[in-house]
Amino acid sequence: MIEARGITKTFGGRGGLLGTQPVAALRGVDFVLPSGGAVSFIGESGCGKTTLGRILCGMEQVDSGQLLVGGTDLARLPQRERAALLRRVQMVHQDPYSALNPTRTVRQVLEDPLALRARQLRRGRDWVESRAVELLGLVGLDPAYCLSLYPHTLSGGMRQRLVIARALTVDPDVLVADEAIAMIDVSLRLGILALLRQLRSELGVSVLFITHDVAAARYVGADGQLYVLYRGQVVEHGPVDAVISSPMHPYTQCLLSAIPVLRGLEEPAAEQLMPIAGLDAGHEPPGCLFADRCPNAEDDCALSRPTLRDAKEPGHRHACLHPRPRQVVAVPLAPDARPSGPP
Amino acid sequence: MSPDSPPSVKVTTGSGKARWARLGRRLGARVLTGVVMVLAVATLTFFLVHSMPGNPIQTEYQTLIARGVSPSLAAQQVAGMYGFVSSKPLIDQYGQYMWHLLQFNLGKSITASGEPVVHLVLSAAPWTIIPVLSGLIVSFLLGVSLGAVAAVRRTNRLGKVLSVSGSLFHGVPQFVWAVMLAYLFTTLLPIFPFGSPYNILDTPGWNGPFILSLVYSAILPVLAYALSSYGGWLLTMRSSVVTVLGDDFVLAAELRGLRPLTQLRYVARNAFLPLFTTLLLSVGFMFGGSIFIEEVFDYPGLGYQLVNAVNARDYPLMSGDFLFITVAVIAANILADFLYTFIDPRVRKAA
Amino acid sequence: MRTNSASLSSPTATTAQSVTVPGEVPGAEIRGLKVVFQTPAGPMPAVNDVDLDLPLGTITGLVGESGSGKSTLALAMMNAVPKPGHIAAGSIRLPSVTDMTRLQGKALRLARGTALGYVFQASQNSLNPLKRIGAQLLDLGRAHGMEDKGALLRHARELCERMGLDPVRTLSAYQHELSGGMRQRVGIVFALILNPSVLVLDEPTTALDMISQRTVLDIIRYVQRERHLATLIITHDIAIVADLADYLVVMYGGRVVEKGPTRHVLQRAAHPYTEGLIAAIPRISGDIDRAQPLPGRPPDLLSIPRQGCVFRERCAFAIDQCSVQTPGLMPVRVTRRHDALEEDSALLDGQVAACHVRAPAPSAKVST
Amino acid sequence: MAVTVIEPGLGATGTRRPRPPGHWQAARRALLREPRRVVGAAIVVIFVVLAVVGPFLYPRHLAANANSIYAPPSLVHPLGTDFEGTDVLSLMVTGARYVLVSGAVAGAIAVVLGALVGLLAGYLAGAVDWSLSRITDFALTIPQYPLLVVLAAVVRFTSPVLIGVLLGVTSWPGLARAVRSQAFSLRERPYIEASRSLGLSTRHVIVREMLPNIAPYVAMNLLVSMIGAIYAETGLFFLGILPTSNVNNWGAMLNQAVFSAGAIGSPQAISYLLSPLVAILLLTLGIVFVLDAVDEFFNPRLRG
Repeated sequence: MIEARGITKTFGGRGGLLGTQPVAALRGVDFVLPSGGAVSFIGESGCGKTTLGRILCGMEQVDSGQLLVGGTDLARLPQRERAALLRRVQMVHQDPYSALNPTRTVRQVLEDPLALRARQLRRGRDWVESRAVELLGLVGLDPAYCLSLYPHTLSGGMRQRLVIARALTVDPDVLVADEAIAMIDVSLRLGILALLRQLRSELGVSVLFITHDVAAARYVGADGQLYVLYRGQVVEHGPVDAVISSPMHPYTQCLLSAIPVLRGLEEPAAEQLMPIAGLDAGHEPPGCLFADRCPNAEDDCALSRPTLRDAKEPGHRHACLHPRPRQVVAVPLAPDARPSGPP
Repeated sequence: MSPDSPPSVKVTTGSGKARWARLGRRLGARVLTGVVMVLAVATLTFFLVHSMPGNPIQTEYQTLIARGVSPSLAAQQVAGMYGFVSSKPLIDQYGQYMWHLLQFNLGKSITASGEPVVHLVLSAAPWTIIPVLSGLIVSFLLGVSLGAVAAVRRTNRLGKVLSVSGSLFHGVPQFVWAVMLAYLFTTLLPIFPFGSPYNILDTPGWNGPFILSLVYSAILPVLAYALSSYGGWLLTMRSSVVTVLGDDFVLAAELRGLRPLTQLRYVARNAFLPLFTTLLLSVGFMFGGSIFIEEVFDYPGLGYQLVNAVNARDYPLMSGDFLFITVAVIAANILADFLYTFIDPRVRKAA
Repeated sequence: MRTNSASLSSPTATTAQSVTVPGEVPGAEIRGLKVVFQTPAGPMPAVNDVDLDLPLGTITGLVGESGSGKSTLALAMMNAVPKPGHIAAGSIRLPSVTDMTRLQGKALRLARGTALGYVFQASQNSLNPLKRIGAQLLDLGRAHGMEDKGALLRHARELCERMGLDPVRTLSAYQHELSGGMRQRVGIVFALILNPSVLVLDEPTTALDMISQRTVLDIIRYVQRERHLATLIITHDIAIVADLADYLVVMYGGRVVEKGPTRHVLQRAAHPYTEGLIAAIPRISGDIDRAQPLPGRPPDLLSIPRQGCVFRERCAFAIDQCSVQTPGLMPVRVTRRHDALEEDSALLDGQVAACHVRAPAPSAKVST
Repeated sequence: MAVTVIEPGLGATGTRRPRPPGHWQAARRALLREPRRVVGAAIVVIFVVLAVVGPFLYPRHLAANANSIYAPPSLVHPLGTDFEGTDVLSLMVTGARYVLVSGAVAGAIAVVLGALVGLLAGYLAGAVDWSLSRITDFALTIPQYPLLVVLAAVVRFTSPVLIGVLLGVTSWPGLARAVRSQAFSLRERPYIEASRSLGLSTRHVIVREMLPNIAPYVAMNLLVSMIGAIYAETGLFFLGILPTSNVNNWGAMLNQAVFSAGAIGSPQAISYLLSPLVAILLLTLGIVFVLDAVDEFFNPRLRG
């Protein structure tokens, strides 16, 4: 559905009177998001994952590289058609509070884009109204209760469902979910993730999941691919469970080691890795970008920058000169060891 | 297994030299913009004068001809007054006007019998600048401190009275202040002199009685400036303090048990910062107000001169005054912007 | 019902030998705390009848969603409940303060920071943006009568070093020159500089990414070990404290619904809310579909039920009694086999829950 | 312990909350919350009524009476008389319309221009923003009163509407800048981004999504611009920059009082001189109190 080839994006770096330091947000990112599939991007804040999402939704332009939506190269299209094509990619924002206009009711939020859609499909006003009700039902909101409300009366979880319903008004092929559960109450998070999963299976919508929560990525797209971004570069990617269970790149290993262990329910891994330094985004090394923080760096790491190469499993690739697989995530205790509650 | 110490992180503080270079660039860019603006205002003035009803330049030329002056001499005289020769095409006249402007030549006044406009403007300037600045300082100090009180006490009576007083003072126009003060303190309660910037019986110069009479006569105008801008400062400071009081660090300072005085200092400094830019920007507003205040108190400043020039149709003097006032405002803007980078560490870095 | 919970909550588990539970020296004791907010619809309790013990040398994780009252509880510990609210009842005893709720004026100001160190939820912005960090630390020291500048700065440098911060550069930096993770560490330095014995951290890792979160949690862990503090970590994410806390306290709708040793609460959550919360955590390994969403939504201040169980509207096990009678905290009894947990059975009485179904009162009928 | 009764509709459903009250209702509540706001609104209404009906109450040309110059307030002349013996109250009442008409015109023009320029610059960004912002900066730099004085020498002002147009055209930049910065931050809001990526038209985004969010601010500025224009106009008349003969308004009254009739030096003229001043003060007071209510209505943070 979406194919990215060597997407590059650099911010700042203007010369002249008010010169600023350029910051590379994306350095030649390739990935393929198949129809109905899922791709997850994980990484620290500032690794470029948000920029990637914004590029896919047409809110930013790439500096170089190709972005193909449904097999068509966006750059080759005239403005109008590009906008139409990008409409098939919709964003689910991180903050459901600022993603909804406080002055528009739930009905207006849905019916504005639906009216546009109705014109395309040559449908009438009735269709707009029934579709709004249908979409609310699909995302698990009660239309009778919601339709005339303003967003501020809804809870975070309900708002996020509404945001998803709004994205669905244009029948998108792809949903880009950027930290879509970060600001939602924990007891409601899984509900949103389950909804995304349900939309994948029921509507065949592809999901690009951007998060720092690996477990959430796994829940939504366990059958898809996991990409690890570090300072704009994909340092490792592969099938979700392959990357989680035998990560090759030390950065991936550090990320996975940082996941808290549910003591009593999970057995911590024997080995864990932590970076030896904090992120210094101002420093642009000639060699591996992670070398200055890598606990396993060797002398040659600072000299040449590794590119993606194949790991053992098919489709699993990493960009490390001295890879060593480590099992760093906790494993669940056998279900038997966990007695159920009292009757 | 957790490591014994967390990974160390680097603190990036702006290095000295690069910072100065950035500041220099910023200042350069601002000055450049300012020069462009001055030129634009000059252009505006030129075309305004040119669209004056009955074309004053042509009228002046005709008057001279009628008085029996030869056409070439008349043209020369007109050129001397306005800085451009009327018979040439507009674009040439404009070019000449701007060229004279770059040499600080604003032409000659019509009413003041051929006195260069630059001299007249410069001699009027101190009569405006000194009272304006004094009034500004008085109102700023008063408004800012009372504004802080009004914000801190915003729930009780004192705060409400203060902020209503601020709105009221802010709302009342300058000429009303001037007339009220003049009527109250020179007619109903005649404790201040009226109608002259100093006692005409004293000899002008550096002598005690003269300076004393200057100060004495300046009290009412300064008071008028101060009263008309006090309310604005109070309101701005109040809303700035209210905003800062909602910031997280203020609650944090309280919950860490900092002294009330320290907390107040934290709030005051953060609230004060945005006002600093406004302080210099308000110079423009005050200069505008000089028109009314000087007119009421017969104070021979720029505003008084401007109004008289307009009434007497002395266009060279009028455009000279207007240009000077605008340049002063632009200069204050640049100064404000530049100084701000020094007092706010955040801008200092981002500059 | 007040007496029920009070008598049961004080930790009597002196038999504890587990390494995670060191000797329980009284640190902070909260008794019968009730915080009420005045709203247009009348007074609303945000924190209701809460008893909590924070023994020295232990970490307690307080878990709750928005509207659970956890942040209000934290502010109440500083006697700093914001305006339409006030502490209506209860007491808060700290090692050096008899009752925080009774302090006022200068005594309260001095107690804040010295008796109890507080790391703010918004630590990202908890410092004066116009003042260097070192200067603000000196302000803090001076406010609490520490006139020895040199000693204070030495202590600050030492703390910075322990947090992995370059002391010289950090102390001479402005807040905006620090990253999110660094600000959080500086927040901890500010909380510890006056050597309090109780440390409260409100959402210490919100807005941090995984690695910074882990670093901050590690710092909390060894600062705790070094200083033998009574630490309270307030969080919405049970996973964050699962690895770190000795005790878990779960709040819902202003009430404590379950508490006990972390391992027990996680393994054998008794309250349906705790159980649902744990079940709703997506796992990094194992069967994906084991994670189950929790239906409904948490109540806000206006919709907290005044009577009966606060969770009953979302509860699959609710019985008639739940809407009539507010359940008190009762010891959790395991009636089914627990062979695999034999070594932990001695600690069973440390876990209590407020649920008519899962932890019924000994005598079935308790008058309200 | 007292038994608490579950309030109907609150505890029972748990999730249902009443809809927010309508804007009119909220505005009324804000107004009625403090008595002084009601007083303020009453003052403003009285002035508006005077402006509308005032000129019909008196003859077109007010009678002068050489026998009672600077008469003190009396039953016949509640506010005394002026230097020609004309009744001051009648001058005041008939003068209100002139000022309020230009004020309304000026306020409307300033707000429409300011909001339009600000919204376009803020929303379209890029080159449009750059050029509009430069124009705004430029216009903002020129002090308004001196510019008006100079313009008054160029343009012949014959009607209050024309003056209003001029005042409006010179006073939009402040609002434009403020609206621009608001529009700029709105533009970055996810909900605006979402509307654009859903393919909604620019017009829809500006009119339906952004405008309602800045409407309160604009509404407040309408009031502020109007009062500003009224004062600017009165001031220009006061200075004599605008021709005062044959016009009847407060500024012209003050001009004659101060500069030609010498009332400022005459203690007997107190009611004549003070009447326009007090009228301006009263109007200011009224507007301040009304703005106080408007402020609370839109800016809950200041409620304290």
